[in-house]
Amino acid sequence: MEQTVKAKERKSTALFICMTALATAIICVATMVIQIPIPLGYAHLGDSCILLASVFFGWKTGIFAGGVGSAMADFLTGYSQWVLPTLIIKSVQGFLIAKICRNREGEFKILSVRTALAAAAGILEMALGYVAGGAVLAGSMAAGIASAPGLLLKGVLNIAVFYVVALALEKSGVKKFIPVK
Amino acid sequence: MAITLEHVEYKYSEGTPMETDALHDVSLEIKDGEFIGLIGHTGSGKSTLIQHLNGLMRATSGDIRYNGGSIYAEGFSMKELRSRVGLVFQYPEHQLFEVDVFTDVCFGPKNQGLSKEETEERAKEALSLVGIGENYYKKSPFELSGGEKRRVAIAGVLAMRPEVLILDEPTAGLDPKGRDEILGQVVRLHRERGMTVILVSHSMEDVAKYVDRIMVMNHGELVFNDTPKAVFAHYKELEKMGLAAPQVTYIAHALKDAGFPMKTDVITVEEAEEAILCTLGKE
Amino acid sequence: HKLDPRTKLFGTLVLIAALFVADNLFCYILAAVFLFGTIRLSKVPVKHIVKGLKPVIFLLLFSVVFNLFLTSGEVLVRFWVFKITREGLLRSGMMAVRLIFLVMGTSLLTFTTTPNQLTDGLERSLRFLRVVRVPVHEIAMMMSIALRFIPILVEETDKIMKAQMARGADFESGGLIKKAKAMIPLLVPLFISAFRRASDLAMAMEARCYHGGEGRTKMKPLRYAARDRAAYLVLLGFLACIILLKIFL
Amino acid sequence: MGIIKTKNLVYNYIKRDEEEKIEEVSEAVKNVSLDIKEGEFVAILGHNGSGKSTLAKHMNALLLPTEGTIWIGGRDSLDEDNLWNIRQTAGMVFQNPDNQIIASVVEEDVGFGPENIGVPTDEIWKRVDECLKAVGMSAYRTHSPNRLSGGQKQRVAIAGVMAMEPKCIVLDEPTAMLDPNGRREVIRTVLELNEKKGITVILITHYMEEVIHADRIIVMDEGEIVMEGVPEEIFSRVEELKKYRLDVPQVTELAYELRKKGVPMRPCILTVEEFVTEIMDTYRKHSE
Repeated sequence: MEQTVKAKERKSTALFICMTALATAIICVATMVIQIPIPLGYAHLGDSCILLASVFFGWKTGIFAGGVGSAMADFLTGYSQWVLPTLIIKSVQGFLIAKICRNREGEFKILSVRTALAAAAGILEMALGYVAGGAVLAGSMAAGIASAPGLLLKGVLNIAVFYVVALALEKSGVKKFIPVK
Repeated sequence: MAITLEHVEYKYSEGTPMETDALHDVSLEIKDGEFIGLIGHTGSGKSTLIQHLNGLMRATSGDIRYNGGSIYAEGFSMKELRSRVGLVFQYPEHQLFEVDVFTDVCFGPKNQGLSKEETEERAKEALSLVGIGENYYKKSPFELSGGEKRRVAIAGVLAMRPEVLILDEPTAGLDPKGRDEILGQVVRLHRERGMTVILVSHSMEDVAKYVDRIMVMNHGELVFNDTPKAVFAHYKELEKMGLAAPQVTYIAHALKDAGFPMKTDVITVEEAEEAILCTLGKE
Repeated sequence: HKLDPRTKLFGTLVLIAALFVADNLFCYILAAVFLFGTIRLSKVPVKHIVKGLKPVIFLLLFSVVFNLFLTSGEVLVRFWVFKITREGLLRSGMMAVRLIFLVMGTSLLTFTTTPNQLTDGLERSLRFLRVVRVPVHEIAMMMSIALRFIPILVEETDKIMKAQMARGADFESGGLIKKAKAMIPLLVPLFISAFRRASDLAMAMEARCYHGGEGRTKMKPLRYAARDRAAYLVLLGFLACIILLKIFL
Repeated sequence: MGIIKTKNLVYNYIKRDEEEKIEEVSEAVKNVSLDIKEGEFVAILGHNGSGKSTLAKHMNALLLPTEGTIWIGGRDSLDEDNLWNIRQTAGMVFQNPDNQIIASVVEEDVGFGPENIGVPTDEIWKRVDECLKAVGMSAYRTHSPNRLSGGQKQRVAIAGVMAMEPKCIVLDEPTAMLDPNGRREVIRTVLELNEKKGITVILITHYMEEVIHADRIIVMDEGEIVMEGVPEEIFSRVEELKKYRLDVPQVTELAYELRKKGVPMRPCILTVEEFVTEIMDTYRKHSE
C-alpha cells in the first residue's frame, strides 16, 4: 500500500503540468474556434472554459490556464497588442473564480452560492478589465465603455454554458481524473 | 432510392495558394440495400467523401442526389438528410457525452423532435441491435471497454433509424474477437433489415469477407468501383497506392506462378481452400 | 531575423514603453524611423504587417472620432453640435499613430518569432523569479505542451462537432439557454478526451525520466550573439533618445 | 538473470468510490513469472483487458507490483532509488502517437529524454542525429509532429526512447491506431533495432502478422500467461488461440484447414513462401 501512495506523489508534477497545459490549450481553442452567434456579434467560449478549469482544478491552474490560454489565443489570431492586457485580466479572473468558489477546506460544489458569486465576480472582472484595457489602448475611456454591453452579454452566455457543462461533467464522474492537491 | 454523386469536386482552402484537391471528379451511385466497402490509404479522400454523403461537407462543384433530389437544392433539409444517412465516426469518444448509455443513445432521436416514448423505444431497439443489454443502460459511457463504446456509438446513430449507415473504421484498435463481433452485427443489420451499409476499412480481409462492392479512393479520385474479386485482381496497382489484397490472393498467385494450376480470384480462406482441394483432388 | 528571442521580446517592450511615454511629434518621428528600420531589417513583407491592422480598425476609428469631437480647445470647424478643435485633431492623430505603431510592432514580433522561441525566451528572461519561488521551468513546460496541443484540439473540436451534427445536433439556433445546452455534447467529450490525453502524456513524460526542472540539461541553450549585443545597444539608444526628447521638448 | 525478470507478479486495480472507500478490487495481473534475456524479441499477445498492458507498465516502473517482484536490469522496481535507472534501462512506447510526443518540433522531442537525464548539450545533439537516422526520420527533424502520419509519429516516439540509450524497449500496442502502411513502417523499424543494435524488444500487440519474427511469444488471458513458445509452436495451436480471442494469419489458417482435410502439411506455416513449398511438394507427389 505504501508504495502506491509514493507512486501517486511522484506522479503529481508531470500530471499537474499536463492537466494545466491541456486546460490552457482548451481555453485557447474555445476562444479561437468555438463561436456562437448572439445579438451584437459572436461570442466565444473562452470564459466558460476558464470557469470550468478554475473551478475544477484550483487557483494555480486558473491563473496559468486562464491568462496564458487566452493570451495565446490573442497572439495566434493576430490581436497581439491585447496579449499583455489579456494575460493580466484573465489570470486575475481565474484566480478570483478559483478562490471564491472554494471554502476553507478547498471543497467546492457546482450548485452553491460561492460558485455563483465566483462566476459573477469573474465575469465582472473580465468586463471591467477589458473596458479599462480598451481605454488605455485607444486612449479614451469612451472607446472602452462602448464595448461593455457586448462583453457583459458574452459573460452571461458563458456563465450559462459553464453551469450546464459543469453539471454534465460532474455527473459523468470526471472528478476521478482530477489530480488531488 | 439511392445516393448518386455527379462529378463531385472538393477543394480545401479554395482560392488561396494552399488550395488542394481533396476530391476530384467523383461520380458514383449507391443503390438501396447494398453493402459497400470503401478503401484507401490515409489522406486518400475517403473521409472527405463520406462527409459529403450526409452533407457535413459541401462540394465545391458537382451535385449529390439523394433519392433523386439534389441535396444542394433550396429547401432541402440537411437535418433530415443526416437522419437518413447515419454516419458513425472512427472514435466513439467523440460522440459519447451523456450521463448514461441510454440517455446518450436518446440524443439522436430527441434531436429529430420525436416524443419521449418514441425516443426511448428507438433507443431500446438500437441498443438491442448492437447487442447491448439492459444491464448496461445506466452505466456511464466512459466506463465501457473500447468495443462496447463503439457499439453504443453505433446505436446512437441507429436510433435515428437511418436508411444508410456509414461506418468509418469501426474496428480500429479492437482485438480480433471484438472486430468480428462488431462486423457480425453490421452484417446482420444489412441482411435482416436490408440497410444500406458503407464500411470504411483498412482491413482487406474484412472487406473481402463481407461486402458486395468495393470503392477504392486514391489522391481524391475514385480509381476502382467493382466487386471484391474484380478489385483485388488489380492487387499490383493496389500495392502502389499503399493498399493490398487479402493474403490468400497472394497465396493463390504465388501458387500459380510456381506451376500449381488453380484460379487466382480467391479472396477468402474458404475459397482458397476449395480451389486448392479442387486442384489436388483432380490429379 | 535571427536575433535571440529574448532580444526581440525586450525590443517589443521598449517600443511599447516608448509609445506610451511619447507625447510630441519628434518622439513619433523617431519611433517611426525605428519601427520601419526594424521592419526593413526583418524582411517581413509590409503587406503582412498592414494586414494585422484589420482587427483593430473599429477601435481605431472609434478613438479617432471620439478624440476628434470631444476634445475642448481652439475650434477649427463647427457644424451643428459637432466641433473639431485643433487639440482634438492633434490628439486623435496621435492616438491613431500610437495604436497603429503598437499593432505593427507586436505583429512584427509575431511574424519573426515562433511561439516556442518565445516560450524559451520567457523562461530564460524570467529565471530570476525562481528566487521568489515562481516555478519558471514548469511554466515554460506548460506553455510548450499547451502549444503542441492547440492544433490537435482544434482538429478534435471540429471532429466532435461533426460527429454530433451527424446525430442531429444544432449549435446555431435557439435562445440563450438552448445554445448553452447545445454546448454539452461538444464540451463534455472535448474535456474528457483532454483529461485522457493529459494523463497519457504525463505517463509518457515519466517514462522518459521527466522529474521537474532539476538536473535537466538543454538541447538548445540560448546564447547571445554579437548581433544581439548590437541590438541591445540600438534599443537602449532609442529609449534614451525618446526620454531626452520628452524631457527637453 | 535476464534483462527483465518477474517472480509471482500480482497487480490489483483498486476502484474507489467518491468517499475513497474500496469499491472493487480487480486482479489485472495474476502470479506472472517470466524471464527475458538481453537481445531477445518477445511478443506478448492477448485480447483487450487480458492484462498485457498492465504487465508492460511494470517494466518501466510506471506501476509497482502489489505482490511479487520485478527486476529490470537486475534492479528491483520496489526500491525507489532504482526508479530513474529502471526507466533508462527500459524505454516505453505507447499506443496513441499523439499523446506521447511532448515537444512541437521533432528533434526537440527526441532530445526530451536525454535532457531529463542531464546529458550534456553536444552529446544530446549527437544522440538525436543518430536516433533519427536509425528510425529513418532525419528528413523530418525540423517538422512539427502534427504534420506527420501516424507511423511517422510512432517512429519519432521510438527515436525519443532510443535517445536515452536503453537496453530494452517495451512497445505497448504501438500499431493499434495506425493504418497498414504505418504498421509496416513501425514493425520494420523495431525489427531493425533488435537485429542491428541488439536491443531487447518487448512488443505487445494483437496483430498476428507482426509477431511471426519474434524469438518468443507469450499469450496472456485473464492476467495469466496461458501460452508460451516460439511462433511456429504457438501458431500451430489455432483452436487454442481462437479460444483466447486471437487470430492467426490467413496463410496459417488456410494451412491448418487443409491439414484437417487430409492434405499433408507441416503443422505451422507462417509465410506464403513456406506454404507454396509445402503445397508444391504435395502436388509433385500427386502428379507422379
